[in-house]
Amino acid sequence: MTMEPKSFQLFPESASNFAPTVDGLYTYMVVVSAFFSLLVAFLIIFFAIKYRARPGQGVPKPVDEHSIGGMILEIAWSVIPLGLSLVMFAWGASIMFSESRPPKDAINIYVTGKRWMWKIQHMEGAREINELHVPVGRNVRLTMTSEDVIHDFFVPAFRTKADVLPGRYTTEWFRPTQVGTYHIFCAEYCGTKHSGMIGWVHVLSAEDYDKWLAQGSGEGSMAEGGESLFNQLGCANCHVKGGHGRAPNLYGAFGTKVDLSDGTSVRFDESYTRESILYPQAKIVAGYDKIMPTFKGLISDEGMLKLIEYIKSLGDPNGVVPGRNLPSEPSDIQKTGPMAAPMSETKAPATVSKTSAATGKQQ
Amino acid sequence: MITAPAPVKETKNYLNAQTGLKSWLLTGDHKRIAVMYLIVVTAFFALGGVFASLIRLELATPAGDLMESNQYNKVFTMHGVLMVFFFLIPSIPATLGNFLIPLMIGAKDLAFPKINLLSWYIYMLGGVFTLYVLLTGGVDTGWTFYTPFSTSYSNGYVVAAGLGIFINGFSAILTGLNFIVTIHRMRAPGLTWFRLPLFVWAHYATSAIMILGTPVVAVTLFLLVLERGLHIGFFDPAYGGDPVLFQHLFWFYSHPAVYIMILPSMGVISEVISTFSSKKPFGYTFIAFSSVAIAVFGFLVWGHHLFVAGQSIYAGLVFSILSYVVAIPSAIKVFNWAATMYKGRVRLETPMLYALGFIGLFTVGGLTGIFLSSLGMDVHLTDTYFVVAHFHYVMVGGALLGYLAGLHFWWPKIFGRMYSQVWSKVSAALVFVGFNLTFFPQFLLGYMGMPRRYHVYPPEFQVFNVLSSAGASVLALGLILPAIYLTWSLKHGAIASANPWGATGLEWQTSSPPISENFEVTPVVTTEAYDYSTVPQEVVHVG
Amino acid sequence: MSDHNEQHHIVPIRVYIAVFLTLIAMTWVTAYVSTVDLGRLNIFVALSIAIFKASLVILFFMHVKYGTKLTKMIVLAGLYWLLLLLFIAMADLWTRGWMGVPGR
Amino acid sequence: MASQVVPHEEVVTLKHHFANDEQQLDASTIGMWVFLVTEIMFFGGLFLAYFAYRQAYPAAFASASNKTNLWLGAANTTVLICSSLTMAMAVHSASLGKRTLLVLFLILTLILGGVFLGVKAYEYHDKWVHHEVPGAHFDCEGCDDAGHAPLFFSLYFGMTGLHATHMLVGFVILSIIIVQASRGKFTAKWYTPVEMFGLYWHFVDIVWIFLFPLLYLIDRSHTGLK
Ligand code: HEA
Ligand code: HEA
Ligand code: HEC
Ligand code: CUA
Ligand SMILES: [Cu+2]
Repeated sequence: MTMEPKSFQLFPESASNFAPTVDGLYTYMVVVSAFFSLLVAFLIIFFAIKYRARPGQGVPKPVDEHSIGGMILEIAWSVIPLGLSLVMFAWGASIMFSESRPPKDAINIYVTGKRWMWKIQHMEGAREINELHVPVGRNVRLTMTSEDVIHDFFVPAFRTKADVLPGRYTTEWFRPTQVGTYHIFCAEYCGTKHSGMIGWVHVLSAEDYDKWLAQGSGEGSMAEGGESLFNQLGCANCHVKGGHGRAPNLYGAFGTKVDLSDGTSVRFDESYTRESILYPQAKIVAGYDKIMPTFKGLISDEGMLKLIEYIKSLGDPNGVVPGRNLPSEPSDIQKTGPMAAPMSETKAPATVSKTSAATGKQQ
Repeated sequence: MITAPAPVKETKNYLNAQTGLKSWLLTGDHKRIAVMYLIVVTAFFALGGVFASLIRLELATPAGDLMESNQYNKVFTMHGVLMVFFFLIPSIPATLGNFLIPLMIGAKDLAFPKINLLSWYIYMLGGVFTLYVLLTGGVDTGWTFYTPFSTSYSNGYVVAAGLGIFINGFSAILTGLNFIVTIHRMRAPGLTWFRLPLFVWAHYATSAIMILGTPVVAVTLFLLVLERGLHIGFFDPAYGGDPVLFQHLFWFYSHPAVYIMILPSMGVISEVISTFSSKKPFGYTFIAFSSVAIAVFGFLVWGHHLFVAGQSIYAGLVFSILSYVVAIPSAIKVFNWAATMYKGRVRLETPMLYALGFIGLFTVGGLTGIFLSSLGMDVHLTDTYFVVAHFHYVMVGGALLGYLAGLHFWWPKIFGRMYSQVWSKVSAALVFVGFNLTFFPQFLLGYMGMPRRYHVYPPEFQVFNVLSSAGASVLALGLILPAIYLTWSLKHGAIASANPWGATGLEWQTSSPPISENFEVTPVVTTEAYDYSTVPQEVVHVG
Repeated sequence: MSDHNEQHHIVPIRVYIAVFLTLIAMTWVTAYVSTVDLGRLNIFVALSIAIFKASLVILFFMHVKYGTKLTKMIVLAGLYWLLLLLFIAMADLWTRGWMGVPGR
Repeated sequence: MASQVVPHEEVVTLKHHFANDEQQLDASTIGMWVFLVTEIMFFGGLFLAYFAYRQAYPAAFASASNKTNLWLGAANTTVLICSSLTMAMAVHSASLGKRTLLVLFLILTLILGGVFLGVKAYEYHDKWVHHEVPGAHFDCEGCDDAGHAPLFFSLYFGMTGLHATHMLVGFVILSIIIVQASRGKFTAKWYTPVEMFGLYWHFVDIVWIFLFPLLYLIDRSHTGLK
């Protein structure tokens, strides 16, 4: 299944849904650039020959810029390139937007960068290092974080990459279109073995993928791992199903909008979960006390991902879990994590809010 | 242009006005300070070039056989740091700009001669720090010093290197400050803004960037040093700090800094193209204002270095579109230069050869820059060799060639000697060919997906890498040549006349080399710039 | 050549005193206002007072009010670029959550 | 601009490369203002970091800020404003050629600056004993969101430290100027160094005018004027 890399080629393999569009845009840019480069080269060479100095020739008459339409020229050679390049902008932006919005049905895979390896966790429990197995034709979403410095998960054959940051989550998605094996590179400089932080994506046929998953580790799924952590760490002491007095209900919480005690609200996402666990006092859920202890130093980045997956698994945000309201519009919501804080304006309190959901609790 | 083998007794000029090392080290004369800059800047370039050669040697094979990973990382970091902060940023402003701006505006000196000298010493001090880093074991962060790698994980001398660049920054700030005040306040009578040479306009814009941008990178590196040295966390994710904030601060300066590098070169090109076409630059006002526009809009696009860094995509959107807007003033310049040659009297002397090389290579470099400012395209290309190729096209093919054009153009003015016309043309040709061979393959490598800062790489990338390394040796040869024939000319070159190229501009109206006071009498300007009808015809050499 | 004194606008001492007193008063006002809970307005009030105070210093103590156009332009340029830095970088932080996809 | 180079005998202070006094003074003024612009940008980096983290971690910033001493902060602000006034008066006296007054006001400025730094040193010391300096011994007792509090204190020390460094530099220059002034170096015709230093001093004052509310006055409503 591995394609033998040719030693001379101009395009990397084309193995994801993004590859054709990116190559298309690239081709457009090459054509525009070639046109202008050749035009400029032609002009200066042509003028250099045509108007080369001859002995005894006097000073050339200054060109009257008005008479040859100087202004029109200036406008032409500003506006035409601008127009052509705005196409590049729009095209590039639309690619970027589609690269940024993982489809809802995507398989979730978690990636942790660590100097100098890629640790990958599948929801079903399989774990691998520097290898990533994915099925062809299915949407795959990577949720990524780093244990130390910034890395970058780059698959040239998929034409996509994203930085992987410590203390934060970033997302990348793609739909492999071609069975085969492709390079993973770390594309953000991360120290000594940056160039050794490479690996392979194996795009498998659906059957092969299922087979591969089946022989996965016996550890159980990530959510199960998260659940045992949840019990081990004592989270379950406070966070009980349905929620009672002390701590908010985590069932069906993920993906909802959470009202905070200072009147703002945030989206319950990966970063918010992480922050709630490591810095519980940074954002206090409206109606609760600051009693949750910090678990900083007690949970590894991979453990954190398991907890997140567990909390995600506690309920479908689209399902009917009472007391949780879905954000009406994405932009309506705050985000969390390092550098993700409430915006300065006060948000109008949501009509159905967690505060009202918490009415059942005894004070 | 070459006066008869001259009676050896030289006339009085700034070079021989005083003698002794002290007379140089304590000078206030902008021309002498420029020469002192020239010497050290060249030395740093050579050093940076040595590191470049090491990079290319290592990358000739896919395996890491020449050095270890850590060494390689230090090599490219030192290469980037030396080339950017200690060579390219000061190159034209501190040497040619320093020498020429007072001459071009008919002043006796810059507004603050002592500050000018101080800036040289500050530069040297920064250099000493950097050399110290080099000798004691180097630094391996890449020239971008991204946190948290630089603060918590690097095994190089980040503090000393950071301080070196921090200090060096003040030298640029002082130079910029001096230029701004000088251009505002010291122009000769009659020299209105729109009679200024385009070189001066370019330096005015450059100075503005230096003043507004450099302090930000200075404070950023200062915070970095504090965080690394004293563990006071400003960007540390352990306390909730944001590494992307560091990148914002860094690029707020470092993107405009690329215009610090290119604008002075563009100024040189405007002069050279005009002189060797014997024509006023086409669209003078457009070229002048485009420099200012680049300086102003250049500050709005820094986030195009952060498209995949975890920056918000909406911010990315804005940075992307503005990057296209800022490309337009560059386009205006390119087309106006070409139009200047139209119906001119074109002489392909060495400076002109370099200048034409500049136009071609900068165009390619700039156009590949606009690949990178397209969001979707950059996702694939960022941190690959495509970026490396892009910035070498603009920095080497553009800025460095512009510097060489300027150096060859004003060399007779600075030292009063002509250099070998044959060798200099050979050099220009070698540089052009070697350069393209070195860096064009890197575009292809980049699209293929080869990441930058890679010490070892998969074998399928080798073909282009070998081409690139081969090209680098041609390029190195082409660059070592000028070092030889220019040095040679100092003693043996023919004596240059005051205006060997038949150029306009006040600097050509005083002797070569100029006297310490620049002009016998303060010139009074009565005509527009670039009036070639005033240049005596006999002096103009037609080759 | 111009008479030397034309370049130095001599500001009457009472102007200095008035500015001074205002500055002192505003210092204590801002300290006091900070203890009143205005919610999110607190920081705007604090910053507005600071900007007002700074303007007084710039205009009177630093003589910009009587300075040349060029001086005024330089001051404005400095402020403008400062705001560019602050606002554009903050715009990134403000919009980071909009898409609802981590890292975008 | 001057139309001609005219040697100007009486003014010894005119440097050779300037055409006349006006040009020379203008150059200094423009130069100084341009320098101050670089200073604005220099502090700008820190201000950006401040705003970024304050909006990200409001709870940590509020409670950490409450650890600062509001009274000392306000008093110190007052001291600094007084020194700005004396500095302005010094320039005023110089322009009238009143040497004694000039020296007097300069010395007052120096003293007030000294008081400011003294208070600052006391505050630093206080922070040190209370383990409020970021690092291994950091402990923000009773803070909300103490995990993020080091960011506030890093900024506190970064910003006030940079400000204090500017004061120290000012001290050195001011001392030199005082000596020169007492020796009668400045006249009503030429006192550019005094004027330029004044601009610098006022700038340092302005920075503090912002630092005070930003560092000392966050969310005081719960603790009051304590
Ligand atoms: C001299 C230095 C210099 C100059 C002038 C430029 C000029 C430009 N640069 Fe470049 N750039 C660098 C030096 C420079 N750059 C460096 C050092 C890096 C990498 C830093 C690092 O990460 O280490 C970099 C990286 C870089 C990136 C980030 C890549 C990445 O890391 O992902 C981007 C993205 O937008 C970019 C864009 C541009 C653009 C749009 C221009 C424009 O200004 C170019 C404008 C010019 C033209 C467009 C050509 C002339 C125009 C015509 C002939 C007309 C036709 C025009 C059109 C059709 C539009 N550059
Ligand atoms: C001004 C800027 C500048 C210049 C001129 C150059 C010049 C060159 N650069 Fe460099 N380069 C950078 C700026 C520059 N570079 C930067 C900023 C980086 C990024 C670093 C990072 O990632 O952090 C980089 C990275 C970089 C890489 C990528 C490394 C990596 O990512 O792993 C490569 C690889 O080929 C490279 C090659 C070269 C080559 C072959 C030259 C050649 O053009 C050099 C040719 C010059 C010489 C060979 C010297 C000539 C000799 C003399 C003049 C001596 C004679 C004088 C006397 C004896 C007195 N450079
Ligand atoms: C001592 C009780 C206690 C323990 C133990 C505890 N929590 Fe909490 N938790 C709370 C309280 C109270 C809140 C609401 C107040 C706040 O936001 O801090 C909360 C909030 C949260 C939130 C945000 C909930 C929302 O609806 O917005 C998450 C996520 C969370 N906790 C996860 C955990 C995890 C995971 C653990 C174990 C590792 C844990 N908690 C342990 C008491 C606790
Ligand atoms: Cu990880 Cu580079
Ligand atoms: Cu850029």
